[in-house]
Amino acid sequence: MADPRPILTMTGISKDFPGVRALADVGFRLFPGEVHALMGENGAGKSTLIKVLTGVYDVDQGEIALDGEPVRFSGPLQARQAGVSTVYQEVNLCANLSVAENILIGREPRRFGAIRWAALRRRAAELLRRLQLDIDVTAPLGTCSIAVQQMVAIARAIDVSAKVLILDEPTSSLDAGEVGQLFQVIKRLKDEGIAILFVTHFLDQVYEVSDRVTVLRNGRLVGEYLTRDLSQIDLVGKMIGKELQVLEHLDEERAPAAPEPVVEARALGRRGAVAPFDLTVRRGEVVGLAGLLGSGRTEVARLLFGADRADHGRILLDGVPVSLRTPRAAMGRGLAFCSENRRTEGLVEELTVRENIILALQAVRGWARPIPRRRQEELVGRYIQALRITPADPGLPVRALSGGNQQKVLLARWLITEPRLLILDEPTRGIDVGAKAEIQRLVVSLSKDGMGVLFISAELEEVLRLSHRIAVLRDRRMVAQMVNEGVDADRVMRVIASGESS
Amino acid sequence: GGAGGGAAGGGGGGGGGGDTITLGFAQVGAESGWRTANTKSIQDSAKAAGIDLKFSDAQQKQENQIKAIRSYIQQKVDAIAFSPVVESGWDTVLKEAKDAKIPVLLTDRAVDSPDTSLYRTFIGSDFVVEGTKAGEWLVKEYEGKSDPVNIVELQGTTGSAPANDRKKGFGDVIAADPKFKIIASQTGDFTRAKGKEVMEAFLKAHKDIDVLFAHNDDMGLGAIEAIEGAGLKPGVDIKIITIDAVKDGMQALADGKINFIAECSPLLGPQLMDLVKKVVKGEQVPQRVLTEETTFTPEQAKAALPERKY
Amino acid sequence: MSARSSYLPSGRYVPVLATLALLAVMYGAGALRYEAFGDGQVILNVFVDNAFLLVVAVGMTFVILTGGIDLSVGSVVALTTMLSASLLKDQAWPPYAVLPLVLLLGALLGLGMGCVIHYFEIQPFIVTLAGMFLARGLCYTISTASIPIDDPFWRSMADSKVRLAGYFVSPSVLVALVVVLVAAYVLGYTRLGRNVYAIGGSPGSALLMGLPVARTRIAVYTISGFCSALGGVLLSFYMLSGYGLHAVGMELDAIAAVVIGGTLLTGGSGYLVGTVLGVMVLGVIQTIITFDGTLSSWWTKIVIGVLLFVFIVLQRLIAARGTRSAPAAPESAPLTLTAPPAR
Amino acid sequence: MSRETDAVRDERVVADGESDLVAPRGAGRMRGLARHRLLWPVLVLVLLLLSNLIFTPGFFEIEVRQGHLYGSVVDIVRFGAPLILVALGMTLVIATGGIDLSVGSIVAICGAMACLRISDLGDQNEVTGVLAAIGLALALSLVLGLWNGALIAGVGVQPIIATLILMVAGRGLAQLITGGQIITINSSPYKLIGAGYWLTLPFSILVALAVTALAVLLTRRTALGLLIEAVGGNAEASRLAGIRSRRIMLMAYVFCGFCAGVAGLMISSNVSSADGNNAGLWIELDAILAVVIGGTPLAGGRFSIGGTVIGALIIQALSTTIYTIGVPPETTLLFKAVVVTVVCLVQSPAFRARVFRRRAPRPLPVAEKPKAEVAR
Ligand SMILES: Nc1ncnc2c1ncn2[C@@H]1O[C@H](COP(=O)(O)OP(=O)(O)OP(=O)(O)O)[C@@H](O)[C@H]1O
Ligand SMILES: Nc1ncnc2c1ncn2[C@@H]1O[C@H](COP(=O)(O)OP(=O)(O)OP(=O)(O)O)[C@@H](O)[C@H]1O
Ligand SMILES: [Mg+2]
Ligand SMILES: [Mg+2]
Repeated sequence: MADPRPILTMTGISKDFPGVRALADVGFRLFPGEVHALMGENGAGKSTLIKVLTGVYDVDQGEIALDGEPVRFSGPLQARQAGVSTVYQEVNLCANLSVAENILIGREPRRFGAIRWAALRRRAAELLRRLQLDIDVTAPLGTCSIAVQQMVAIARAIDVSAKVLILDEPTSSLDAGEVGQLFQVIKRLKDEGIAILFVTHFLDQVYEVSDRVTVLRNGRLVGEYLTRDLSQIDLVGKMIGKELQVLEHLDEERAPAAPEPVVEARALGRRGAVAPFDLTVRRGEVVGLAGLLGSGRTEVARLLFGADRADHGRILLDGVPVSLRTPRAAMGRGLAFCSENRRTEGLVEELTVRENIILALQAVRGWARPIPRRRQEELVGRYIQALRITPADPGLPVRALSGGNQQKVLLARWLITEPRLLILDEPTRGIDVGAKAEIQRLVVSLSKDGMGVLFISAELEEVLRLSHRIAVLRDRRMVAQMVNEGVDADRVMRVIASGESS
Repeated sequence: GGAGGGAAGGGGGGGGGGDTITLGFAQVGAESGWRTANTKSIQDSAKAAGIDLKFSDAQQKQENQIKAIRSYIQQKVDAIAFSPVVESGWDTVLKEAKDAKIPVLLTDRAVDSPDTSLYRTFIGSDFVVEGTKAGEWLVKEYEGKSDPVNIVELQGTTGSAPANDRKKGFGDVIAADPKFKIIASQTGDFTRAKGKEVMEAFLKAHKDIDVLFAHNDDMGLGAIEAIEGAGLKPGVDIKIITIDAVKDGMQALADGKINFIAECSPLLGPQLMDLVKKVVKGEQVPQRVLTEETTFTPEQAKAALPERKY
Repeated sequence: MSARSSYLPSGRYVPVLATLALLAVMYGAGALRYEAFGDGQVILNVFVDNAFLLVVAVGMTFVILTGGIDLSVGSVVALTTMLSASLLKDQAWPPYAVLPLVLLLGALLGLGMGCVIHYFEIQPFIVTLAGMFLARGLCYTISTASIPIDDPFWRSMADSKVRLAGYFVSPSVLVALVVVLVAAYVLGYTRLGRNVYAIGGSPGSALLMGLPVARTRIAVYTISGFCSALGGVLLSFYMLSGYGLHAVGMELDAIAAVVIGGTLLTGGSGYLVGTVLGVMVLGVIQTIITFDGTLSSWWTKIVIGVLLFVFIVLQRLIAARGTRSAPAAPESAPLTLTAPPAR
Repeated sequence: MSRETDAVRDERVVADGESDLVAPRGAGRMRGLARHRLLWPVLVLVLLLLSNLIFTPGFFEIEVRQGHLYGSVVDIVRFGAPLILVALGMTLVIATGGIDLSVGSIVAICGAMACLRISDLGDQNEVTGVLAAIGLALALSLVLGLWNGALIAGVGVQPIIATLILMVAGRGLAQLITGGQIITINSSPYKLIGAGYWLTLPFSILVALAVTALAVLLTRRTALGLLIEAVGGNAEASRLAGIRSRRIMLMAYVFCGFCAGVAGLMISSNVSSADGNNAGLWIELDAILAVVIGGTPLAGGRFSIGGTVIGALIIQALSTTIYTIGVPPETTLLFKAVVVTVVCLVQSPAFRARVFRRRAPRPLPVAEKPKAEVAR
């Protein structure tokens, strides 16, 4: 189906970072009119390969050829001009600019050099509509949820008339709906003969869109395969280098929750964020939040944690009303909130892995009582182990970690605080299959030990697998809560769509 | 036209005509004790002379001084006096004053405008002369001796008029005799701290300093501490000449730590007020009025010290 | 980001509006206190006396919007006055030769600093500080004394007045206004302008978004250099002299003006209007000081500080209220103040 | 012990550059040098000192005069002490992502206040009275720091503006205290602070050492350093991690005020007089410069106290050099410009990468249209 001549070839690519060899003699081909999935565990080198290709990093060794011409891009600008359009991992947009500008900046419609704002807004709205996203394009990007930001980034990339489209984990926090939209667009572009490089950790997505798969493992090329000749199990095997133990029997493991509630929200709400809602999380219970993009899941979480001030309702802890007006107050009472947006609301990028992990715990203890060095090492070591954070060097700046590993660091930060209620907003964003299983197992065992968990994930299956109960949000109000007994995805989707609990 | 242009509504805060004279005075700033004494003298003598004084501090900024003068013109004061931050660049605003028929008096520093009709008179000391006096004393002091005299100089703020002129005045005099050598010359920004710091460095770098010439007392006083710190006797091992004659300086002179001070008096308030009265009455005044200034040796200092106020 | 706590980006223009309102109030108060103050000419004089500062502040706005800072402006202003003066007087060059030369020189200085900052990844603060030393140093190498300018063209610029309805302004004010308008246009309606905001928002993202970061960064410092030079020319019109000690500390005034105008020092948010207002605030404060003839040197400073304090705090409180942010934690303050110029 | 390795790491981390980019190019090669991040500043300092030898052979000799250490190098540290102090405080403030322009004024105010009180004493050499005066002055400095902190952390004013207010008004206050005159005092106990000696060592150096030690203890032995760096690195994330950023910032500004206060005492005592007009003028610039030369990014986050101290010494050594080798005042600034430029060029990894190593230079203006080879 794809014509034999690759539009892009990378051969013998190597790239070193302080301490790590991110890429070692990696080869890669990209054919026009084809979707090529780049797979690998966290830290395998996917993003680095992409950044090397587009000139963000310069290559230590190796050749890159576009259309047969050897190229060495000086940076994204030049790459774009050469017809390589990229969505990098993490949202790389300007929070201070409007959604519309973020989509079109650099390509604004102009008359005599003057930007035509009306036209720009129209065009932007159009592009978003292609993705079935209908939001106010004049809103500052910063006010949008991470998912929306991801959609915006995609909209920006697919607009250009490119030869090569690169998408590095564009779907990490999108729900099924948005993913569907995206895939339609991808298929159309593919038919237009554009070569598409697609990175994801969702296997089913790979099998849905991709024609070809290239697998990396710790910076080395494992191989290139036609998707249809490669079974899921094999693919995973090649990624992690050993057989993956299946996690179907997780469900049996789910132990019944204790009756006594940890946190009760009574008519809690905030204007413009979420309508007042009631929600109870019991000891040892995992409560999942389901809903579409922008349905207000994150808002619910932030209200419970006091990240935003609730202007309505109250919160009871063990039955006694408390005021959680700041995150600090919430943490003092044993709450923890792992934000969905690790970049802006999570990590301090120039601090080391160790420092990032102990940050929350240290904050609760106050500055005067530093955590003893030994304790730090011990704690950090344990979680680097448990979550398989690579490279396993607590002294590295978090900046130097791969996206998925950064996510693990953030997760570790909250786990070591050993909270009574753990709020996880998209905790498995950009985390690879193996680690995801680990984390899910961890959540289950934590709940077994009596921790209450509020679990938000764009991946409905995950929510279903883990939670005892599921609360459904829609248009920023909680429309239903259902006990997770024989509930399946379709049922939830129906509720999400209709808004009635059946 | 003049900035008076649209300025209706008479002088702010009861200026304008009337029997009491309103004087607008635009001071440079308050960068030194000398300047403050100057300000104080003007304020006091204005009160004494029953002149209504409008005072403004330009904080070393010519712009501000010009603004101040403009606003005086707008407030229609009877006379304007100011001590220019710098000689150049006053013509425009002075013209405006002239157009508004407000007489202008300069204090303690001249302006270099070719058109002398822009101001009535200039009262103040001549920095060059001060430098010259210092130089002359030095020449006299070393009369007859032939061996070379190594001089270090502590200059005022680089670029400031007193620094430039005093350096010039002093330099011209001693240039006559080859035995005088200025072996080091640095700016001490007219401050004690800097004076001390720089002198310390001089003492390390040059083992054989005979004379120190400081552009003002404060730097000299700082230097004295440095010299004492080095285990030398100021005034004896190293002769010290300064300018200004502020109280602390005179004290040091009386104690023999300084050998000679050329006065630069800030107390030109009384003289200024007389001139203002005359000018406003329309009487003739000389284009240039020199403030009475002397020089001090230790003996004279002892005598003068008691009635030294600033 | 905490801005998410205010979904209606209503607060976008609040800082600027607050500044404007407060300015009006301040002027009103002055007018009540001093008769002559109410006169419209006073306002115009604020411009007459600050035309050069305005121009310099405009350049500074560009730099600060990218999250940078330019400490060299004051010295470049001084250098420009000095150079023009010596060329006109000592070298007897014609004005039409001097003007372009000094402007070019300013731009070049900026360009140089911009390149060092961008390509060698050195913090703007040090680079421009070095530039500051350099420019002043060059002044003294020309001369330590001040040089008067008696070139007819300069004189005409200094003396001529543009009259309108009994009021007047100096030609410099018109120049300044033109600069402001052009700059506002560039910031609002050209790619360069938008890139400036983008870089201020996040240099990393801007680069990954494929924006010409290098070009923009360097351009910004070049613009600042040019504006400083132009400001210097206006200053030399105003003072008819060149002097190495002119415009000492003007960089602070410029920065203050920009920031008072609601622009964030961290970059990415702010309007040029704000800068104009900022300059006016400083100007009006200074005017109040000069009108009140009773202040001693130190009280002058203290009162300036107090006025500034009252102004800033009110502005901050109004803005915080306007952007409906929960009593903003300081860290989130910039964010809640953020005024993304989305249209 | 682990402390060591940790230090090494921290150094390295800072060296990875403060740019938003994921990592500076060629980081791999930089690692070795980056390990000793202070290497370059130290190198510069040493070079600066050595350059003096050429002009003044006896530059390094230190003798004991009247039971004091005496020599140029001693002077550098002695006169550098106030700058070191101010820069220390500035470091923490900058690390929180702020800046403090008011230090100069605080210096002036505290010096003035102390001298005023002492000059009122019946016997200026009476220790208790002097101590009281010093205590008062330092208390005042804390209050002023608190004022800044409250404006910034409490009201949420941008640091540069908030401190500009005190910078202007504070200068006025200082002059108000001294009445615009120079208050001269004659108090041997007070003189000790800035000009005195203790066991042949200049007392000011000891004070500077003490405060530096205090700063190090405060930031590295408690968790304060970490929390400060977190707040400066990502304020919102810190908030969500439960850090009381307001409190942290407040502390930073109070400490900065305190440091400035001590420096103020030192400067005034050094010349036994308080000069409200000029004491500490422009010291904020030098302090910030010292911090930045020391390798702490103005954007906040990682900070290095060691670097700051070196930075301050570099600046003082520079001015001493200027005096000793006799650079004429007119060209002093040019000289400074050159040195500062060289210092930061040498320190810039990007520069070394470009110049010292044969590496493909980073593309010049990326803006140009695609190079030939890229064209389709
Ligand atoms: N700027 C950097 N400095 C140092 N090391 C880096 C840097 N960027 C990436 N690395 C290292 O390179 C390796 C590959 O990182 P990369 O981001 O390519 O992984 P990835 O395949 O994208 O993982 P993920 O699926 O989590 O995004 C990782 O070990 C990471 O630690
Ligand atoms: N479809 C949408 N229309 C309008 N605004 C949206 C939409 N999606 C997200 N947003 C923005 O995102 C926020 C709500 O998303 P939020 O993250 O709270 O809900 P969510 O269910 O967690 O969505 P996500 O799954 O993206 O996190 C709001 O601030 C809103 O501005
Ligand atoms: Mg990646
Ligand atoms: Mg969410």
